[in-house]
Amino acid sequence: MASHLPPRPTAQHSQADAGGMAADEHHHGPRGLKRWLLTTNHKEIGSLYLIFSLSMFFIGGIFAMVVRAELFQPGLQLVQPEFFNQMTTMHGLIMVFGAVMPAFVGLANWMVPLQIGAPDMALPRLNNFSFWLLPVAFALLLSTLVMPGGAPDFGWTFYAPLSTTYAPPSTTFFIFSLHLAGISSILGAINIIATILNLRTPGMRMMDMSLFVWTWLITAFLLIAVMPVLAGVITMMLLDINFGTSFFNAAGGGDPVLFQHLFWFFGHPEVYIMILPAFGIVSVIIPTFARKRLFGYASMVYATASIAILSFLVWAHHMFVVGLPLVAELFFMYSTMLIAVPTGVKVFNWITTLFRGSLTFEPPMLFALAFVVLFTIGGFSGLMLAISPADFQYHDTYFVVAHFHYVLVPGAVFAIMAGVYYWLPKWTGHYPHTRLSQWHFWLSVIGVNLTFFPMHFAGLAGMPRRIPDYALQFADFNMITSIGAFMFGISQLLFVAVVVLCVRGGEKAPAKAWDGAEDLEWTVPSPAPLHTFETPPRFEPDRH
Amino acid sequence: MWRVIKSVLAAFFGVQKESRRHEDFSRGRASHFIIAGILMGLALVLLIALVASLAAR
Amino acid sequence: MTGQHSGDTRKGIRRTVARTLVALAGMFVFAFALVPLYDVFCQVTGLNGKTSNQAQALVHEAADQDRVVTMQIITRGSSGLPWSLEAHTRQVRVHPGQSAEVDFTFENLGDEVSVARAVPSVSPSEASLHLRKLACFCFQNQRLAPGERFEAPLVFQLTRDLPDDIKTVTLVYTLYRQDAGPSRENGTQALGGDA
Amino acid sequence: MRRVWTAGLAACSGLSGSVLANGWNMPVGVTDVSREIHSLHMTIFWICVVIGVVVFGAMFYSLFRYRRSRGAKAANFHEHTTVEVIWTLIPILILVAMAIPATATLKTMYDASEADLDVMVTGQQWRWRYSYLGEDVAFTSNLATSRSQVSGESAKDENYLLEVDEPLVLPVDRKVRLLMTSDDVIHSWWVPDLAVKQDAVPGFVNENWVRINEPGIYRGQCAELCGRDHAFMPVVVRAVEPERFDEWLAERKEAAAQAELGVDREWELDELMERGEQVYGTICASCHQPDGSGSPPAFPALAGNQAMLEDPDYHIDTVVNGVSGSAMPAFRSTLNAVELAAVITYERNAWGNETGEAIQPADIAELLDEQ
Repeated sequence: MASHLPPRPTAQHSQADAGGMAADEHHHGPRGLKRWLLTTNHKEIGSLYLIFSLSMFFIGGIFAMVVRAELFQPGLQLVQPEFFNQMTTMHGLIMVFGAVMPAFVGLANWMVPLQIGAPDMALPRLNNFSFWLLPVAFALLLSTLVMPGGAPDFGWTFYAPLSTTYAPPSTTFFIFSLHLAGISSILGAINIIATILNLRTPGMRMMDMSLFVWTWLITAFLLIAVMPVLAGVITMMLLDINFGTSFFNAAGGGDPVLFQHLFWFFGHPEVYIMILPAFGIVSVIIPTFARKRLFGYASMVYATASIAILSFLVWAHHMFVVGLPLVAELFFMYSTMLIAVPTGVKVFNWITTLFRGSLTFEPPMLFALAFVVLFTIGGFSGLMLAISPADFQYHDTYFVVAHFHYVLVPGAVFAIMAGVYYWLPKWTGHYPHTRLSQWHFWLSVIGVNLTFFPMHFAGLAGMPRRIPDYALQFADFNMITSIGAFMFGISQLLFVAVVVLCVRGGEKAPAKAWDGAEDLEWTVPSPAPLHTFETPPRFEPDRH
Repeated sequence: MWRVIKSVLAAFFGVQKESRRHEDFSRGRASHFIIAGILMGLALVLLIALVASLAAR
Repeated sequence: MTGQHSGDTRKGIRRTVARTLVALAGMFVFAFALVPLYDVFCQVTGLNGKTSNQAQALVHEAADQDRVVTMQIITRGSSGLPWSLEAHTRQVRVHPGQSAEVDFTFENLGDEVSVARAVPSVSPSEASLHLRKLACFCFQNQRLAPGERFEAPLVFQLTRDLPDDIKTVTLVYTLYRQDAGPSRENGTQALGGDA
Repeated sequence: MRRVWTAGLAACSGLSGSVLANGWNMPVGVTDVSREIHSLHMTIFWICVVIGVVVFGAMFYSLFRYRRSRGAKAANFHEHTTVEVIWTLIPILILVAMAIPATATLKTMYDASEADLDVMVTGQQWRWRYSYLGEDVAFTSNLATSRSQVSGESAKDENYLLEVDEPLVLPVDRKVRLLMTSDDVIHSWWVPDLAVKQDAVPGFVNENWVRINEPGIYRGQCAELCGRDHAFMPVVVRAVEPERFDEWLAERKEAAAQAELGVDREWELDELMERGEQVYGTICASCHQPDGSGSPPAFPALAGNQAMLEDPDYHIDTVVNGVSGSAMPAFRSTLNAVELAAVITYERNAWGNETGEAIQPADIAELLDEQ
């Protein structure tokens, strides 16, 4: 496929529009470190978010490598169980709150103003603050690794009472760092909502916005709705641990199961917070490289809204074996199955967009297509997990681990990478190195499937999750998984190489870097100057 | 009012016509959609709960 | 950069931010409101086998002589509390509608005064809706001196609307310490202590 | 192909043939419910496969047929309400078709009819305790795999990590009601062949039931993360014919009575040390370490612990009653008087703790009996 890439659009046929011609000169801010500390520019903050997210992706990845190295063979070889539990917990927390969510916020910072023709985010100083909360939060979280008693070791879902009465002393710091990360997300969400609702260029209606902007708007509302619930839950934990309340302690009239209800009332929408912007990115990339408008734009918007609403009604499907009454099991089984409908609509729309298009397979498209296939596989296992009686067998096994890694790694992470490849020409003015990107893609796809596909078998055969050592019949699956994980992990170094090379040089990209691209960001020069759209661009409706 | 209900229904269903959504977003007020959305969300909860309790018999 | 926006836009942004902040505060309060809501929900639906923690009135209805339900009673201790709790009867067969009494003995086997409470749980959880406790020691804390014994009754009724398919109801009491625990001077040296 | 893979992997892992994967799928199991769940699982799996073939077929057809390198020109359509309504309705119908058998199976699993035997299952970090309600038989079931197998010093047995010192014995063809609860954190009792997985929540009871069709030994594990040794608390169920079960139950009652007799005699220090070392190894060593060094701060050292050595009553109280709000459980109901006396004696005389004191089972029994 690789060698048949079409010729790139040439520089002349896509001169930047007048609106995008803002010059770089009038940047008089501080230089050096201080410039980055104090910046209020959406592009610089976007880059900071993305760099932060990439470093967290590697730190969380190293933790995953420790886990996989220990699980390479049965028996305990490298680490002790208590450290193993800290690794799985930190891996989950860092990947969810430190890698995936900040990456999407970074992409939103960069691209939402560019896609709606706004000069910057609505609240630039707040934007700076919400970014700098993150390094503080995660430095604090990582520092728990060297505290006496070790880091949090109760899984990223931190079920009480393991995370309260039986938790290590560092739990208070964990709660504090999660509060900071939560505040950062909330502020980011407020900013994104304010930007999208108020700063669209004249003439752009809501239904003219790109799908990426739409999905982020809905995601931001989800964040506003559920991050306070997370804050509430961890505050209750804090009170239980340090002030003798008993929200989750049966001894004082509390209920450990209440913790799970509250956590998953946050947790399930949180899952969609991590996937809706991915839907948006893919919905932008596929039409570009199919050179055909997105099929069912309106349905896509409505399906996203539908998924967001339903996500509040399904939380207890994570708790099918906790002892729910029959009616509750049925309710949550039915409501969960319903989510398959709007999700299916999205997949059908993407495929119909491909149908009778004029397809090319540049790196962003490769990742977007892998997203569609592999996310759908994750959707299938999700449907199986929704069937409550069968979930009595699947629950808390590697089948679940396989499921959510399929939707999060080749799902959310691949979409982020697709977005990065897609917008790198806009950010740096250079195309990413094609060969290297293709190597990165194929090694990632093979690595991801080698890692996560055998997990389905291990789970069905009876392997519980979160164990440092396992019975002999799971040995083969685990060895393949570990080999795949190392392969996937190492191939991400290629991603860094591609990005670094692209920043430093490479084939020059014109303003409109991809010939099928339609959105406003392609009307400003590449690389995008620091200030864009200081006078709102003209927008002709009905591009969509 | 009927238009608002129909549009919100379409959102639950996940399918909407291009022409219709143009109308939604040029004419409707956001608050109407939000209120209708919440009410119909509740209606959906009750409907699923009803089906579940009938099935549990 | 708000400075660059026109007055209308600035007002719009301020309004949006104000609204989202209200929504945020609302959701935070809602999270805490979920705790009592959950308790109410549990009591209405019988979720999780929680029983009322107040004495309930007897429902006056004739006992259903055609139906017999086994009521199992299990008592459990918990760590850090040198007490025993024994039910005088471990199993009673009752007709729905009829009220019955089971006696329990608490005893403090330790050498210090301690306070504890027996926390109930019912299985199947649906049955908790139909289990009415007319008198129970589980409504309050018990305080026992070293070696003190204390007898207390549980008077309960399984109402006739108990679903037909329920043949056995299990009521478990777990004794939990409610005071700070033993006052050891070298607490950090404690054997199982959390330091 | 699969053989080559597994053989190759087995070779490089240096393990015996037992490593060859024997299960790729959910076990069919040995109860009616497990069979139903398995067939539900397979039905939904095949439905997903069919949908996958159709969807991915259409996708890959488009990917090959409409490539620009083959001269494809993009068409210009972007909505079609009828098609969209159809592909929304068809999944709804498929889902309804899935929900019907799933609902039926779920109702079977929630059947609350009278059981022939009630067993209370209590999770405790990190072991299971089983008590046969109304039968006065109760025991603890601990991991039986040796630490040297875990560390790799000795070869791993066939049932590595899935063997216990005392399995739960259940009769076949009788309905057994399982009541679950926990002493500390949430555990989850799971045996795949029985299709029973139920959380054990501290302070609350859950129930599930099982009617086993075939005698045999069925193995499972704790499924909910419960702390450090979560991987090391297996479940083993030995299902036997009802007559054999009744015999076994009678034997257990007899054995319990015999143990009572041993309480009254005077025990020698050596005898207690020997018995205590066994008990320590199965119960205490996982936290306080085989050499008594503990892993502070959560699990204090016992070797050279002055507070414990100076005050035998404190030592006894801690072991018998546990420490509230910590990982130290009360062993009052888990161990009998002989075991308690032996393990306390052992802790007071091992690893350089040379008190020379023998704690007599009779004294412990007196303490427990007041209870």
